[in-house]
Amino acid sequence: MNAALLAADLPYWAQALLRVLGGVVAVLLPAGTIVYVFLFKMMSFMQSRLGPMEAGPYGSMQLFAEVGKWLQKEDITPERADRFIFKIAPLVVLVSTFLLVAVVPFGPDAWFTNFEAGVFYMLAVSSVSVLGILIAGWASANKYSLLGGLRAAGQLIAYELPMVLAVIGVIIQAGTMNLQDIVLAQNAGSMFGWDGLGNPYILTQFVGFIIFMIAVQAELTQTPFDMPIAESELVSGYMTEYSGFRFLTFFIAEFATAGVFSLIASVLFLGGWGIPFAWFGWDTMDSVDNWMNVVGPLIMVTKMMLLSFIIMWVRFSYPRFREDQLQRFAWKVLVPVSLVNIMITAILKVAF
Amino acid sequence: MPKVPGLLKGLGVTLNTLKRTTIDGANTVQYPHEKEAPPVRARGVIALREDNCTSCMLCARSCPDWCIYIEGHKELAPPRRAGGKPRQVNKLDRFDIDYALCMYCGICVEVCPFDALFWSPEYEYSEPRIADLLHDKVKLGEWMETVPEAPALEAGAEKKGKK
Amino acid sequence: MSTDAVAAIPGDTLRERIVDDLRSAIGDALLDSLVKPGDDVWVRVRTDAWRATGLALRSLGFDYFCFLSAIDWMPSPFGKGEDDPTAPAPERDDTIAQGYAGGETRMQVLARVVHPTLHVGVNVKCDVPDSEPVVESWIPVFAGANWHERETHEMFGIGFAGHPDLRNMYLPSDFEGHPLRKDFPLLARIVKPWPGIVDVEPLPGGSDDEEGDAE
Amino acid sequence: MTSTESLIDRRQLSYIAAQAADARLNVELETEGMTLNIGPQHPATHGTLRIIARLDGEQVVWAEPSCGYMHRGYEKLTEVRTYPQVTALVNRIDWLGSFANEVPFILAAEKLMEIEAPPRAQWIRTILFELSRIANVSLFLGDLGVQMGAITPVFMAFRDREYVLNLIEGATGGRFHPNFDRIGGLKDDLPAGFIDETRVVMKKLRNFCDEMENLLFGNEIFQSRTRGIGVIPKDVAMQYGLSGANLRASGVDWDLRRDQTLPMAWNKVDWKVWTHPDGDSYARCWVRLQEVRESTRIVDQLLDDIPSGPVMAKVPRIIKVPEGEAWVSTENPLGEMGYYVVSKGDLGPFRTKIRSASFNNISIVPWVLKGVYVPDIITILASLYFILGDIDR
Repeated sequence: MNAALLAADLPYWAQALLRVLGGVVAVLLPAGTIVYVFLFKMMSFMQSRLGPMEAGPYGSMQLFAEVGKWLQKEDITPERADRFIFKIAPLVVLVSTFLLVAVVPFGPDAWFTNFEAGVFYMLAVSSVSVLGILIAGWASANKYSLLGGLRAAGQLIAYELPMVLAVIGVIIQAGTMNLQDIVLAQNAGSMFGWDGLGNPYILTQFVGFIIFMIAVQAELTQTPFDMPIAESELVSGYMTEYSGFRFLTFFIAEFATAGVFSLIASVLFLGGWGIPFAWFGWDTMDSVDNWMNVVGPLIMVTKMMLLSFIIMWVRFSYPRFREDQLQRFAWKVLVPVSLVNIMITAILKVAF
Repeated sequence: MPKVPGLLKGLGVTLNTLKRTTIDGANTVQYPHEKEAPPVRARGVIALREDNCTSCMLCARSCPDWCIYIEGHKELAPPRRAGGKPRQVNKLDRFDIDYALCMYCGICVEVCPFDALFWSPEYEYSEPRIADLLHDKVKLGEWMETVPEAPALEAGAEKKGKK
Repeated sequence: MSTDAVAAIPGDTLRERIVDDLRSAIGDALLDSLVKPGDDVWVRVRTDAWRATGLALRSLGFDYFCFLSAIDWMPSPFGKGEDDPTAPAPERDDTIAQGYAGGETRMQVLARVVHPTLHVGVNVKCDVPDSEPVVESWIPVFAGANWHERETHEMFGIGFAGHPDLRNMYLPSDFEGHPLRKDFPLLARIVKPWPGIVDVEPLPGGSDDEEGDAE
Repeated sequence: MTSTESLIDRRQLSYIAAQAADARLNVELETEGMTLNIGPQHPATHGTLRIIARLDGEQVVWAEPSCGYMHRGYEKLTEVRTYPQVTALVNRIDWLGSFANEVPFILAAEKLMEIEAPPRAQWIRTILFELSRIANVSLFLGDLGVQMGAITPVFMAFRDREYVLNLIEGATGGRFHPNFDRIGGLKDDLPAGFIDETRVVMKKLRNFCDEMENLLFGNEIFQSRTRGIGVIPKDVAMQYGLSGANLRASGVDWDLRRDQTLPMAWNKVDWKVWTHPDGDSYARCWVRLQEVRESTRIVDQLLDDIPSGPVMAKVPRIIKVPEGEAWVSTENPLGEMGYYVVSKGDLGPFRTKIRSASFNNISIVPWVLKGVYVPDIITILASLYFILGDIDR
């Protein structure tokens, strides 16, 4: 993408426009794919049914039918809601997803922005969605929504820490916070002198990966950590009062965030867009062939699908925790384990 | 039980079901395109054989929901044997079942002494208007085509003269 | 496994012994009793001994509270709602006849408690005074009686002295009348005439006794 | 299984939590309470039960169910109906285990008439009774998952319950409201092929139980959500008249199928009454799971030796039940379901007291919900297992 753009030497506005379009594609395409493949089909198959079959072949157009349905629905605002905040809340959630995708590298030159503190930015921006959820819960003037919003806030804050701590292991190992360099470090690296697979951190940072995925699950409010939504107790929690387009926004944000977090996890732990550089004799970023800009995003999508499969699989299989159990789990298990993980990583880093 | 297996077993169950659905097909039926045949005894809709009905009112009286409406009059019919007296028969004017009230208990079919009422497993007669659920004797007569034979009984059952 | 337990199921001697035990516990407050062979046991106690009976039964080991309700012995003045509205109202017997273990009042409270290890139950009845339909609450004896007494209060209008909260359970709080009393009409059967009233129109001028109804 | 000491500890903890919740109201630094109205339309109430809960944070200080949204007045309706008409009515009380509702009423009427159904009818009654128990409780197992956020179990439950419902429909003609029981026997005999099909289905159901055990009961999250939650001690359970699996989960070895002589076929086969000492939500669910297994065993054994013969005793065509009173209760899927029938020698009962299991089971809710968290309201309600029609009648 960007390599082509730079070669064409487009004016700034055109580049900006293309980036925005690319960002929209990078958010909506994974979201749509996840919804169709996992939510509609995989979940149904796991429950001995076929899922939507009427709209399009094998129901493939169902998502568009759903979008059309939601757009037709009335946009209801509760009488006692705080109107302005109520209305912008879904957008806040969605915007954080768009901001997240901005730092994800898709290929050696295919990225939207490439700056040094990528990981830091990513962790910072991902918590913006909490704000959106919290104000959605508060502004709805509904007790269920309020409980949902408060649960979301408590839960997401509790899980931010393990997530950060899990990523620190990666940062220590890679020696950089630039996501592109993390990809490079994984693919050009070697494990104990053997470079046949590069050095994907899922192998060397396995504990970190598990903690990161658990934290992602909680961050996404997917079962077993879906207490803020909790259909059977809080009747969809902070989303209770939303309808029509605003609900759709929440819905898109939910699955787009799942996609984006899978992308980030694949960058951090699975080697991102890269394949082990040793296979092709590359050693630095510059020596990577240009066709990786096309193949790279495909590799990314494959890895994303793999990770979202795991996220969704867990979601469809498990019951949910209780809020206090989750907090206990976060603070008493995940945080200490990830601290130990950091310590060991640091010691090993210094030792080798 | 150690900590992990419980969680992993759960994942195994869903994955197995996923595999089974992919290979053996789903347990669901794509309704408007394919239909499951209801069992022979299914109580779907009540059919009326008008010729057998003597408008004796037994069904209307035993209906717990009061959803059967019968009106009739008596008239003379030609004698059974040649040279006999003309018979007096009850002629049915109106026989309505209000399926909006009916609770499908089957008492009317059971009490009918002349085999005029039958159960049919037909079920696709929903109506957008509730008043259309009142089936008159013509419509009830049309259901007669869908009435199946009574099923064979399981081994050990006492053979009955009836049916 | 199951057959052993069945063999241990108690007989009528046990039931008679229970009545005797109860009589020795509450004295002459036990007004009447009936042990139906192979079936069940009924006792009727004095109204003022209602709670004492419960306590006595608990101390005899009847720990399991089954239900509490009431019976209105007055025959319904409305019949089954199958009368012809145009015809004059039919004559109905309105004598109040109580069932097992007798009784003197129109309404009786009925409760059942069960012995959890002997697997034998006792049906306890007590008369509810017609003038002031109040009996003692059983909540101090069985906490579970709470809802049953609320239901009975709502359905029969029987008060329970000592019950903390006799709100309606089912009906709106401003509902008037007590639906399970026999003199409360079942409107569904009154607003609509019975379809079975109509008879087949006779042949004009003819006699109608030939090949008549199958009834 | 957990030892008795840990049970006592947990019980104490739950009491302490409840008392703490009580006490917090009086503490000076009291946070502002909130009244949460759960229902009447709420996914966790299987219908329209409303629970008013006063909360302190997420902890319940006080809770009170408010029912009546589905009161249909069956006790009044039975007074204007004849005995055959009442069976069509009562199988709508607990609509998931409908055949089981008919049996105690019919047995009560038969007791008053002093007749008994022929052995073949008794056998078939028992089979259908257990089938409706399986259909009912297997849905409970699936629904349990939904209440706790697992969406898959309920679909599996619907999938496998379907086989049982097909059997019931094939035999009786009604999926949910069989109305198959008659005074003196059954409406009809079984259709050909029923026995073989039932055997196949029972295997599937046992497989379903294994799946549920792996998917739900073995799951550590599920266990942490249910163990030690909503503990009902034995004596409290008895006082409130809890019955069925709820009572057995509190350690009371009591099953009306075994502990009374009814003209049914339960005592002809070998089966086990499952109990659990803990009395918590997990125990209640676990006992029910075992009961489904046990029911499939009962059905299998009954199918082996159904006696041949008629399915209907000699009864007059117009049934008048002699004067008297009778109480019959059976161990229904939800618990003890009984009918106190008062007859005046008429075509219909003079008065019928319907003692339904859920009414008693739910009356303990204000007691047991004290001091729990909001999510536990849902699991406790789910594990107590009620059907709205069975509460309100």
